Amino acid sequence: MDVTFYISAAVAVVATLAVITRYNAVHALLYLIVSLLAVSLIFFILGAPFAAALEAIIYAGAIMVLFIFVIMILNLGPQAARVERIWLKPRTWLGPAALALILAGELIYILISGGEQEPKAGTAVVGANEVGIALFGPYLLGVELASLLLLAGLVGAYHLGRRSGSEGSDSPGSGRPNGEKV
Amino acid sequence: MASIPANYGLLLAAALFVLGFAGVLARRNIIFMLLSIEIMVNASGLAFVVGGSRWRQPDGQLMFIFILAMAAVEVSLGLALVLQLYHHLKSLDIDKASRMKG
Amino acid sequence: MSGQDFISLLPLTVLAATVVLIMLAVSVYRSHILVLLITLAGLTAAAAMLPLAAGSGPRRVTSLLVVDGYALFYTGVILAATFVVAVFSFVYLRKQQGQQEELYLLLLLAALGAAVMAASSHFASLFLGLELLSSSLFILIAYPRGRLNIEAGVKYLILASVSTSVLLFGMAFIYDQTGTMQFSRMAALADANAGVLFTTGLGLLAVGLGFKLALVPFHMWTADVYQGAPAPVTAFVATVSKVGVFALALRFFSQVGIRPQAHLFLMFALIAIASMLAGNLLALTQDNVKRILAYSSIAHLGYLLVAFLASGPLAITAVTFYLSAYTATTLGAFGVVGMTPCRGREADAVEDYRGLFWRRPWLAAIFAAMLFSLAGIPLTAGFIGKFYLLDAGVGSSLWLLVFSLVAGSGISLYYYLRLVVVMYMRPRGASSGEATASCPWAGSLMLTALLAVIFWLGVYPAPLIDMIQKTAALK
Amino acid sequence: MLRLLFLIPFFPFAGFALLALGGRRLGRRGSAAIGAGSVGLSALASLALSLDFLISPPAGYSYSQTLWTWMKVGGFDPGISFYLDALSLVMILVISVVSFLIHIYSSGFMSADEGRRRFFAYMNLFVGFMLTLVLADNLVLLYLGWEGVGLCSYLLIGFWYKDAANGRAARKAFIVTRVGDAAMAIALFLLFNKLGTLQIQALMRLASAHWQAGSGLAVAAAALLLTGALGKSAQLPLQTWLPDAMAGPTPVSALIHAATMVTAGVYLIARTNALFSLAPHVRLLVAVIGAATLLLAGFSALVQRDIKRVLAYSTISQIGYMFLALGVGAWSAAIFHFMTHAFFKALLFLGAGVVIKALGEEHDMFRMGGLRKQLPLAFWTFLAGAASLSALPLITAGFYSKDLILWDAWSSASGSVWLWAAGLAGAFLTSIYTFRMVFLTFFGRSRGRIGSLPGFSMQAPLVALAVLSLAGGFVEAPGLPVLSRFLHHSLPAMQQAGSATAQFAFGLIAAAASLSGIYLAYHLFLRRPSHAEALAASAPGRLLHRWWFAGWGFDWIYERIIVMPYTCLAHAGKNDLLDLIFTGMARTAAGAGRLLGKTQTGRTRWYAAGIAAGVIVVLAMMVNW
Amino acid sequence: MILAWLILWLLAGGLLAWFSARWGNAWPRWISLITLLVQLAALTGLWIGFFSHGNLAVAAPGQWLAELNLPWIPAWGARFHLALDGVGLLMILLTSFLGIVAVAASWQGIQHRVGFFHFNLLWILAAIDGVFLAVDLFLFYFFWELMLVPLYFLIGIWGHQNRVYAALKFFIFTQASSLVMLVAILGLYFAHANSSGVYTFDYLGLLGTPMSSFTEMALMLGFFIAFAVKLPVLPLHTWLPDAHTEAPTAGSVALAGLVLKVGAFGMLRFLLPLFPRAASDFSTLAMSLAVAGIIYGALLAFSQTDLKRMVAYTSISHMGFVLLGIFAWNQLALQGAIVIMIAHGVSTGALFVIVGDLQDRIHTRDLDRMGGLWSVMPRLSGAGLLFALASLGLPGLGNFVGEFLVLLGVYQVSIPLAVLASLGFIVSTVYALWLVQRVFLGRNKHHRQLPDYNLRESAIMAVMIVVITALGLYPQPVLSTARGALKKLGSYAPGHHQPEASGAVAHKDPQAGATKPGSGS
Repeated sequence: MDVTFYISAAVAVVATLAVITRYNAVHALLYLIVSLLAVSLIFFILGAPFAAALEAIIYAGAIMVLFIFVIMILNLGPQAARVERIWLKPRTWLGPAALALILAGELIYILISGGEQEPKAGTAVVGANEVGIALFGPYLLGVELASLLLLAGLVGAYHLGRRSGSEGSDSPGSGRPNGEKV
Repeated sequence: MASIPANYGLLLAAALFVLGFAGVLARRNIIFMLLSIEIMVNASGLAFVVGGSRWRQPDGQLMFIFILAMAAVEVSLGLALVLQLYHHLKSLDIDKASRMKG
Repeated sequence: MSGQDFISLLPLTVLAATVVLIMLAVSVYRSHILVLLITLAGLTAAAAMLPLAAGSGPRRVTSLLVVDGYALFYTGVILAATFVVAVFSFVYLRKQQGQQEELYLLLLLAALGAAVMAASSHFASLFLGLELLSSSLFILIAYPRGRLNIEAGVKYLILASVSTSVLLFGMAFIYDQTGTMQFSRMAALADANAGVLFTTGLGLLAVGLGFKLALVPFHMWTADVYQGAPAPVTAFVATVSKVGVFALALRFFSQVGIRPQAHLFLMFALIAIASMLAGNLLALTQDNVKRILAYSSIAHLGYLLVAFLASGPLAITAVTFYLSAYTATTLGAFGVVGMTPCRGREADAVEDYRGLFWRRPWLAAIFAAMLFSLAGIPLTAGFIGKFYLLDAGVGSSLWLLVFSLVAGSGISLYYYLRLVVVMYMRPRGASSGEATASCPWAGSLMLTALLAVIFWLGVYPAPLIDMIQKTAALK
Repeated sequence: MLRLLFLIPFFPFAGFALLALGGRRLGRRGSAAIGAGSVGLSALASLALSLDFLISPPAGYSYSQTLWTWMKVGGFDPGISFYLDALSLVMILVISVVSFLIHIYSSGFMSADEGRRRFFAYMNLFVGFMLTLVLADNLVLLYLGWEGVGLCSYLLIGFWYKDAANGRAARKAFIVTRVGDAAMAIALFLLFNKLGTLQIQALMRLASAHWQAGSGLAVAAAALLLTGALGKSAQLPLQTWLPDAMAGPTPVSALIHAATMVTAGVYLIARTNALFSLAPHVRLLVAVIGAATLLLAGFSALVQRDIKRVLAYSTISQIGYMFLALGVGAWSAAIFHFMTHAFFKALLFLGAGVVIKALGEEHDMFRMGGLRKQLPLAFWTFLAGAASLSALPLITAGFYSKDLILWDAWSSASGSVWLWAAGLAGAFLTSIYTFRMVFLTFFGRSRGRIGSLPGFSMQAPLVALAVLSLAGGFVEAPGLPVLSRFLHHSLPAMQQAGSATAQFAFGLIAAAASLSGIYLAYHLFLRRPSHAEALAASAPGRLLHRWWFAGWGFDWIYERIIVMPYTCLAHAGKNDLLDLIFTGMARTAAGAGRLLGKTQTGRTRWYAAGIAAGVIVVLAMMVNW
Repeated sequence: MILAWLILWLLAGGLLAWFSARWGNAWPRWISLITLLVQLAALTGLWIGFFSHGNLAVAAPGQWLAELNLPWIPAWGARFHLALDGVGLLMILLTSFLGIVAVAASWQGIQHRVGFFHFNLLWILAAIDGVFLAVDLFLFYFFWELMLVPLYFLIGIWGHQNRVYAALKFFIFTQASSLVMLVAILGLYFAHANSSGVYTFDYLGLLGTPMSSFTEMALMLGFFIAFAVKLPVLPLHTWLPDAHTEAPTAGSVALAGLVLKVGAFGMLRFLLPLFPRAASDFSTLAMSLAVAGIIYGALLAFSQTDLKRMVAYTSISHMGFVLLGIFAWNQLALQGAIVIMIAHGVSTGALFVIVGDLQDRIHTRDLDRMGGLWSVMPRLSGAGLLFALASLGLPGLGNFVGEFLVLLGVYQVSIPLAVLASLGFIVSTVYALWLVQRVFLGRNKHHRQLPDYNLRESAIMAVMIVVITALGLYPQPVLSTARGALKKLGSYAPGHHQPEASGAVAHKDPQAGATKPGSGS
């Protein structure tokens, strides 16, 4: 099983790398789904089957579909990929890569210097049953809050998604026509 | 069952997190930025699950569920904003959305 | 959950119920003023529940929330601020086309998120409260859907999401190390088991919260978002969201303890100094009022960190008082910004205020009072607040921080006074005599009330201090 | 009767107040009447008081009167209080009488000037301060009078304020004397702090009791007081202001810059003689300065063209005599010379005033001449004054006083042959320049018609002063020292070492010097003017002429080492260089703000990078520290 | 309770003046004038009362002429505690007097927003009175800061061309420095609490707080900086010329006459008693700064071409004497400092009024455009001359008494400093005469016809002349009033062995004088 972990981990990392480097949005999205599935597998290995299932169903399934919708709405085809190629020159990577490498170095150093920790992960399965009991026990209020959070998302998406009057122009309430200094 | 040192799980999470972060920094296309953010969020969720697994508690997974909810909200709002922004800018270039500065 | 628990939760419950009520009302009959009234009534009702909740004593409600005097006091501040923002929003939006009712719904949700944060004792509630707040804010900032609104909303969304992931990552690290997400248990483990993951986690957590508080170096979004958001929402961002997050940070870090952890302390100290200096310096050369206030808010949060780092009961009362005073003052300032007439847009350029005193004396006087309060001049709440902060800082011998505070305040005088000066200058040319339309009475009333609060706190702060000491003391 | 002492300074002050507040209502006659009348009342009071004092002398030959306590802080409690003794009595008599005469003269002299009300106000104020000065019972009040007369001198020198040169002369006078005053103030601090009082009599007693002769403190105090006296009395090296002070109206020169104020230094030293006795070195310094000043000023007077400047240098020179006398301990001789000098110098100035006015503001002697026919009264009175100044033997007051000083310079225990020789040379010079002036002005060819003739109000004082200049000396004839005896109630007698025969012999020498000087003047400026011109045209003659004419170049040096550096410094610092510190700070802050503002690019990715950097720093801190 | 009324009366008068402006511009003026006259009358009555009851001699700590002590912010131990002593009484009298002068001097000059102007003026005075009365450090700080805002408005709204810059600079200087003082106040508060366990801002309570010498010095410096900015002391003075120059006449009068005094008063009331050892360690430096200020101010005054700026620099010079007197810390010098404070208030105040009147007439402050004004305005010029003379320390006028006493006292402490400060006599003559020359004397080139002083203006000047002369010839009432308070102050001096006037030493010990060589010259 350990080997599975390492393989999945490798897949996840490679797929993620592909996500952030692809020019075509749909390709990137597919790689992301691969990555998410790999993570889902890791959840399973770590003894969290419920989380694994949600990862696959909701994340890889539902949320990514939203992206696809938007990509379709915006009609990001090969044309967009060309633009993307211009935007994402190798030189662009210098700064982000440097920052990311330093950050990664630090995190790796921290995690390794933390030493072998006991207990190890993935030694027991925490199933859907336990999760459900906790969810509607001590975390009941959390669920309620999460529902309100989703409500906020709903209302917000509804409001923002509406195509109404304020065509283009700078609507009142947002500073000068051009935000430059006066 | 496998017994993986918790650190390894976290290392993976960290790697994904950093990759996501790099994506946010590097990509000018807002869609890609949102994708990168999803990677970061997902990495955090992974870290929680690792913790839950290590302590054999459901709490880690619960946090993951909440994160999932949040990710859903964020993506929906984010994409709604992207549409609006595209409506205004006729472009997905985040760097163009920099009228306010100084 | 027992019956007592329900009583303790009543303020939050009422708030949530108001949200539902509004939703129902909107689905039946859309009316701007009706929704406003429901909102105000809901807020009032929630506030009325506070004594009731306080009556049942400090209570832990499940592992997620703890409803004690501290939480209730901050909830009170949040409710009051939201009340004011709701009225400002009404004044601000009343002339605009389209559906404005969702705004109140989101306001209430955001307030709920902030209140949850103030009461949270668990990572889950922290996270959910924070998200409830931020998600509502994404929309509120972009609410009028103008170009700049959207731009601000997108920026805030992206950056906030990044910072939230950092925060989550930090929480995960802590959870990984300690095996618990409850603050109190974590605190018990912190001393014995302060491994590297734990401290790293605290650091990442601080980054996440620091972003929300707009501390240097996570401050860069502030000015753009303040500028892009409609004025009432800016007021909300500047007050309620900060109050909620700071309340949480104070509770969390005073339970975990900062002072024993030298590097954490050092980090906060550096952040505080950088915030005080950078905030004030950035504001110096600004010509946009909202940006000035944004940068000044960075500095103010830096000031707050001084007392925050002082820790101890004195620090908690100091922070609480300052936040209350700051809330009232900032609301007033943005209220004026939102109500100053300016040819169909927001009056956010310094030039727009030229000669305001001679056109709209009352509005200008209020703005001047608010600016003086921000600058910490006597007779205003800001003076007592700043005094309190220094009190805490000096009491803990944080000399470097104290002197940064002094230096920062010195610099800040320039831009506050510059605004005041502009208002008292003779209007340039006769053409500026536009829009002498009277201020809507609701807005005026609110501003006057805020002015009264500012002066009351500035002249006779004893009752509030007393109340804070009695109720808001963290054990 | 003595209780009315305060009236003596009061009248002039009251006159000043009336004139200052009276406004235009007073009119031409009113101003003059108040101005002269108040001083007249004061003179009258002085006379009455003197009589009373002489007839029924108060206990200890002194009387003091305290009006009120000025300021009382702990042991420091100077009062507004007056002290009358032989010395101050002589002083007030001379001052009030001469002032009165000059006021009378002024009522004629200034009658056409539009500023006469102001003029009389200042003059009255001056007299009030001068009387306060000499009557003061303590050094603080004396200082008040001291500064007050300085002020009035300033105001009157610059009386014709429309000419900037007058203002310059006036400022110079005030500032230079203030240099001395500052030193005097320090002397006061020293005396009070060491002796605990500034009441003059007590001070002198305490000083004598506590300090040994030659002790450092006594030397310091005396030296500082001397500096004050040097400034006010225009002695070396602070003499430069007096010649310029002639810019004021002529009566002012007569009153302030000849008869009264400039002798205040003499009075001060005489008043504090006990202190100077404790500091023999300083006393010697007084004598040396006196001797040097009288010579230097004598030479300068020799080459002046302006009649008033001749008189001014002559005044410096004559006060040099007084200092010489003080320096050798001949206190009463100094006061005697002060008195006679007041008479004849006032007379000379007033006479010069008549001449100048008659010629329409002409000051240059070389453009005068032959006036003795046109202005006979002025000529004769002027001649009387000149004779007195040149110490024409036997018939002039000046002879007696100068002779006494020369004799004392020789015969005093602290005198010396050098001092005597200097005095003698000075006397010789005096008669040369005096009669040079007389010959140039009144003899020779007449050069045109004269303007106005003096009226009665101008003539009467001339006559009165002429009489005093001639007869005033008999109060102290050799063998009948009435004045000295009287003054010895206040001033210690001098230790004499010399016989009456010797004194007679020295008198003869002095007389010879005076007469030969007159003759030389006659030879050079009347009989053979070509000789004088040839002398002046020779190379050393030209050099000396220029050097002396410029008052030995003191002005030139002061201009370069004090005035110019000060003004340069002031103008260099005009914009307050210290402000640069703060404007610099402000600029730095604004610059830093702008620099930081550059980080606010408005680009989301950049902001995210900021967060990333923050995270990196935070992590680094968490791990390594 | 009378003490609270002193302040409330002015606050109420100010509000009334503001609101009365809607009935006409004359209303605020009369209301302010009457308010101040009533206050001055009441204070004078009070003063005479103290004299006749012999109350002024109170010298023990904790004894006041009048006191009011109410709870305010119990959580901090801050109380609304006002108390009056002799020095405070003098300062409040000065405040009322100059207040009246300021109102009278602005009678015609201010035509714009008259109500708000008088509101600000009265509130400044009220806050200044508060500073003179507060004996709770927090309350003191409260009033200390409160005075800035109305003054800021006064300069910023009714000032001259460069008013905004001047007002900002003034405000930032004073506010930033007083924040430092605030830190020091808190430091003292905690130092006291650490040693006694009592949290209080009470002046009497905080006296004698045990501290390490480093702490004491640091806290003392905190106070010193704030007071030094107000006073002003040399390197911190640069706000003053700008503020004084740009302020309207009333503002200049208030600034020079009162605000500067507040700094000196703070030193007397708080700095010396609270930190006696540090203050005496610091005294040489402080006095050196004072001497530098005396010379520097006079030097720069001489070189100015703006008349008002010139007068402003003379203030720096004069206040140097005050600082000198305060840090010499003996009765003579302290009394002298008090007298200078009052005399400077009157004389410089009068000069500013004159400059204001001149500006109203000839619309410039440039010395190059003046000259010879005596010929057209003898009354104004006469007054100008007199106050210029007061400024150079002419005996018989108030300033002399103060300067003389200060130097007399300083001489006991440091002979070289006294000697250097005496140079002030000379340099002040230079600038004062230069002023007179440039403005009033010389040839009148520019202004043929100008109105001389009218009755109102003459009356202001007459009153001020009477006061400055009275102060010069009979300063005793002032000295007596201050004596009790200053004796008390003297008793805080470290190694307190203040002889009445140390000259007395020589009486007892003839050798004392002889052994120490006097190096006066």
